Amino acid sequence: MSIKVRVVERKGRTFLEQLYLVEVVKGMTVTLGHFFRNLLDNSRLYVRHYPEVKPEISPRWRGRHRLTRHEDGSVKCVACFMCQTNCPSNCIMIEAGERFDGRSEKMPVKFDIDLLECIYCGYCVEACPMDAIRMDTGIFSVTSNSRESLLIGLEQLMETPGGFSEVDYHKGGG
Amino acid sequence: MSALDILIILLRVAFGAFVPLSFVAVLVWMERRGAAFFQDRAGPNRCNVYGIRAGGLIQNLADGIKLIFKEDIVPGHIQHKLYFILAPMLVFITALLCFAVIPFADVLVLGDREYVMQAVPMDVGILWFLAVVGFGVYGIILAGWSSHNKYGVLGGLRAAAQVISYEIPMGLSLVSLLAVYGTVDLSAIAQYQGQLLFGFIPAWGFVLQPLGVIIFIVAAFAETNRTPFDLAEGESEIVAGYHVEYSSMKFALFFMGEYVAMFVSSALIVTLYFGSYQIPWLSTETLVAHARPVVILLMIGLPVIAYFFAGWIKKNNRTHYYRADDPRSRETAIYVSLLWSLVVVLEVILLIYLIFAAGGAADRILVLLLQIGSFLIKTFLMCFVYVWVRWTLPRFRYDQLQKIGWEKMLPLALLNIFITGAIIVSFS
Amino acid sequence: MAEMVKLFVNGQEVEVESGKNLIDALKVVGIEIPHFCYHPALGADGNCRMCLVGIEDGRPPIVPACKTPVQAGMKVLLDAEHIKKIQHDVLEFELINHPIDCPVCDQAGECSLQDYYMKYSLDDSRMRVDQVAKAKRMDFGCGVVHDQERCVLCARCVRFTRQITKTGELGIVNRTDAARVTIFPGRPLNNRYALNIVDLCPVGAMTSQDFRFRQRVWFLKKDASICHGCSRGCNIYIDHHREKYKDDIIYRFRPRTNLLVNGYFICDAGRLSYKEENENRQVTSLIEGRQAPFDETIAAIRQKLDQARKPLILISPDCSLEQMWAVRRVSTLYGASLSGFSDAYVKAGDGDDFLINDDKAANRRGLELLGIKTDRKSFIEALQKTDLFVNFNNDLHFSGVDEEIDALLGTVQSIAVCSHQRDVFKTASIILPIASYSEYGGTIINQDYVLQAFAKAVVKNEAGKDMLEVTRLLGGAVIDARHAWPGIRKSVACLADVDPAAIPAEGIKLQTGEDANVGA
Amino acid sequence: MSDRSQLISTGESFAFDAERDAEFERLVVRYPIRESMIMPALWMAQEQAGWISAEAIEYIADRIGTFPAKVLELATFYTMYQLKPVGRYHICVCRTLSCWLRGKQDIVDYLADEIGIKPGEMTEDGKFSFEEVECLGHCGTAPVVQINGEFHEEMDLKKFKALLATLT
Repeated sequence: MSIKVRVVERKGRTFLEQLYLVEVVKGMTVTLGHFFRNLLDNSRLYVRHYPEVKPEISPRWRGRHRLTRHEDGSVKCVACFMCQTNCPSNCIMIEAGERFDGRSEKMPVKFDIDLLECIYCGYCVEACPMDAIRMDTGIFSVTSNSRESLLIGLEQLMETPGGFSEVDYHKGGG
Repeated sequence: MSALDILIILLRVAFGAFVPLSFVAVLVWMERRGAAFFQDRAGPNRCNVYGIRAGGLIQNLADGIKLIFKEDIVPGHIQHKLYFILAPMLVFITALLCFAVIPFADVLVLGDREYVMQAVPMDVGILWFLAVVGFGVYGIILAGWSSHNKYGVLGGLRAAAQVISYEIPMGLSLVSLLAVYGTVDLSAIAQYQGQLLFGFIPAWGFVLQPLGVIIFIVAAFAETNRTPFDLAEGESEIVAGYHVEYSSMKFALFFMGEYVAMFVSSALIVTLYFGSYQIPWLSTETLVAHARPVVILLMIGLPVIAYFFAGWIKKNNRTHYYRADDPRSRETAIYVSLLWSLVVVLEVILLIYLIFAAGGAADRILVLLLQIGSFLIKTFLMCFVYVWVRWTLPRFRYDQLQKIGWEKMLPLALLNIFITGAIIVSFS
Repeated sequence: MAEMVKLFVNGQEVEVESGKNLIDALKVVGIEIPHFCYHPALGADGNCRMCLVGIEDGRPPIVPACKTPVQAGMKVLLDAEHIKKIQHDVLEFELINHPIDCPVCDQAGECSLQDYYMKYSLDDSRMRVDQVAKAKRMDFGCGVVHDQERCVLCARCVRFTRQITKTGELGIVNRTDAARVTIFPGRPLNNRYALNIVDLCPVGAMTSQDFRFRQRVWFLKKDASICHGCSRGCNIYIDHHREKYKDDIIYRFRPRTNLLVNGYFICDAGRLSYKEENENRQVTSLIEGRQAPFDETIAAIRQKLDQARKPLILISPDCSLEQMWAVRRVSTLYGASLSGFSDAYVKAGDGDDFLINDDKAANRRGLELLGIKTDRKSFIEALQKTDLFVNFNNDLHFSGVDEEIDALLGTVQSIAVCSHQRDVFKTASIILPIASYSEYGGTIINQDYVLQAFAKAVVKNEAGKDMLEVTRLLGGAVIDARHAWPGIRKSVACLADVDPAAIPAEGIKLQTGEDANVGA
Repeated sequence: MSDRSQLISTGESFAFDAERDAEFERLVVRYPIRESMIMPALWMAQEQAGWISAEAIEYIADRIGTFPAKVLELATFYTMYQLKPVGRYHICVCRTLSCWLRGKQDIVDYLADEIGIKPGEMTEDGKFSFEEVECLGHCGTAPVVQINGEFHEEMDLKKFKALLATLT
């Protein structure tokens, strides 16, 4: 066996430590310090005043998805199913159809993402050969009152604008 | 029995029943706010009625309403529905009953009549407490068992084992304390603590029993199933233990029972070790004798305290980010004006007392009120210790819990009895 | 078994069948030689140059494997540097004008060009000039869509129309980089096997209008089965897939090579018959038009059969051998007369000399061998006498309404055990849904007495029960397909030695008396 | 080479005239298989009409008994078959390797810019038509331009201009 065995010294073997009480009092002093600091001046709390104060999100933050468009507004997606193939949570459901605008032969007729199943891993964005799907909307709060409304379709995905400028997105922020 | 007797009895019972209940709201609020401040967070600060958040107390109202209107589920697999429903009641009622024997002020002497300030005047006081608090764990065991759920049963088992382990050191630490006081009547114990030791140290329990107080407090934590001894709930291992199957108000009863138990055991700790309702160096008779100077001091002190409190409110009750027309400044203005109105009202009452009613029965009632205030403040601080400990210490492992109970607390309690006995024998 | 010869591939000795070319012979032992234009059904053309291999001590040193028959002692080089360079360079040439639109190409995932690129090339293009633009999405007729840009000019499609269908619609026009496959203007594909071109095309130049863009092939589960479209019993692959939240549906049929039955191809009608398996299915049990649970329906049928004086059971000639046996058992049990009357399944004049048969019944030989009467006269006689008519999925209206039989059917109470919603079953008082052939396994015998086995492929969300399960619940003793065989072996002489678990993929040619006579 | 597969349909049926009909019958027996007759037949059709229409190809295919697509293959492969009407002077510029390297592009550009005809087009007056063709087999004297079947070797822009000037 060539595994190096390292003996870690165990803490808490002295009588005082065994007694717990001293250590307990030490710990309680620390927490009480925090308590009074915050009680006397609550502007020093380490909190973000969400939702009034929104967090700063980097352009590479993986928010809700969107489908990008060409300059003329047509969808960039060519329904190649790469995102669906790569999706580990199997939350993308595409139906393809013929495309006649000369950009490509194929386009999505239906493009559903089940946001409840999505794990926001970003593999779909990585897999896309057309830069058609992105997670740069900056929407991090995906909430709804019904399950159905979280199965978002082509329209909704295309309507959502990107949250960042093209330059920032490609730079990756910061 | 005169009308006054009946009135006093009604007031006592009302005090015994409603003070713990209203303290539930305060304690829940304290738990949340305390937890937040210990952890550098803000705590409940959203719920409001017309912009008034009452420092987060409105959140409790919202929770209460939510719990009342939630669906009350009795799972289909439960075979003993009666026990299932009985369990939370048991937990809550036993916790509440404990408070009945705790004196919250000195004996009130009105004319030739004496009124003991306990909900249930009882000579056996402390024994009642031990008996009833031990009964409370049946509620937990029953809940765990009747839930027909592995986690529930495990939670119940843990609670049972834990209570058995800690009843013993608790009882033993009490033995030495009772030897010192020479009585089991809680009223007498409270009165005993009004004395002064060597003429200048208040003869409070924690001075007389420095080791006993530690053992008792630790055991009381275990008895109430509070962190670091809340293994019966153990979210990470057994989900929520005995109340995993409960919902709605049945769950709320467990929840309230826990806080009532916490309040009651705080009250008991205060009664036994921290001078009960006694104000240090000011025994009942001293107060009655010097009622006027005390009131004048109060009249001076109140505005001073109110001034600093108002300053604190103004400093902290504002929005810490840019917000047009901050609604919290309005809220602050309301609080401050309410505070000053209260001060004015109190000053007027005290003034009326000074001019018209000084001396006689009014002095007695004044002292009663002061002592109740003292008792409640002490209990409140003890509750804060509960919260403080909870948000400082992690939960013990089960084997550690038993080890501490049997291998440390029990010998220490026995040692305490020997020392106390030796001292009492040698001094008497 | 053909004669075996020994030769050396990359210095290793292998034993292969003689009389074949290198590609076919080495494929059997698991050695792949890349090729585009060669196809065993179309013969060697030698135009793609992808299969060039080195022959040591031979002259010339480099030969196309498709045109080189194996010889004893031949020393074939596959992994030499110069061979790799040839493969690499051929691919580079192929890819000069290839649009590399794999993401939108239906062939992606089963494309030779893609596979070979990954295996032999992996280089970036060195071309700096614009690619030659050619026509896309050309409708060649018969549901074949052509994309000239993706074409590698292997001419498999052209040879298919000239050699196999002998209709010659396609040709390669122009030369050099302008060369492309096209039809003569105004003369689109017009044959009943045209969709085989889609399978033949090694790249995505030929796509099927029907399957186009419907699903990516790597999602499809490919199960071997037998086409039930006619009595040929062509071997197919059922490509099906269950998409999330949806049902398991079939996307296409593809031919499966079986030289004993269908060779390499299937007809277009058979290929498109997958739609029948998806659509118009009977999914609910009905008693007098009311939806009823399966068990209740079975009980109702049992009761009706028990009460009937002389029930008549009609069985479909599409059923598997085991199902026919089980239904025969049920008919004896209830004292019913059994018929396999299915004249409607014969469409005279529809067949040809290649794959399509007049008889659209998949297992008529099974009926014959099990001794189930199929003639019209006995069926009508039985129908006149009966008071309960139980139809096991036999579509009497297959080729139109038969007035005489319909009139008779109108007079008796009928029960339909059927897989599809059809006119002929509508009048039944009890309708029980069952599985169709993609959803069960069994054996069938084609018109040339080839016994073939097929397995269950599709699992529907609302799966109909196998007919065997229905007969079992009706009191037949046949638990499953395997348990039917002892009885079948006993009653049919030519099946006496057959082990249903050991039927080879290409089937067994049965030696029937009749057949032996024909042979002699 | 431009795409030659877009056939032009005249709308009238095509048939050999009597002389060529007889010629066809005379020639067809020479070959072991009838399909060998495709190229001579295409020549004859082109002689008769000046160019080969879709109908002509169909007629030839029927006459020989082969697939029209097969006739089309040959007609589009060989650039000497004209699949559309040509000008009085049909200019063929070789585009294959030697000619390309030796500067055929100058001539093509000149035709496109100055004369105004791109490969496959004809001037409006019908004087010139122009086509880029595959190797004409005179690589040694590239670039080569063929006008109405006549070869002009070692062309450059100057010589080509001079050549065009001689054509009326």
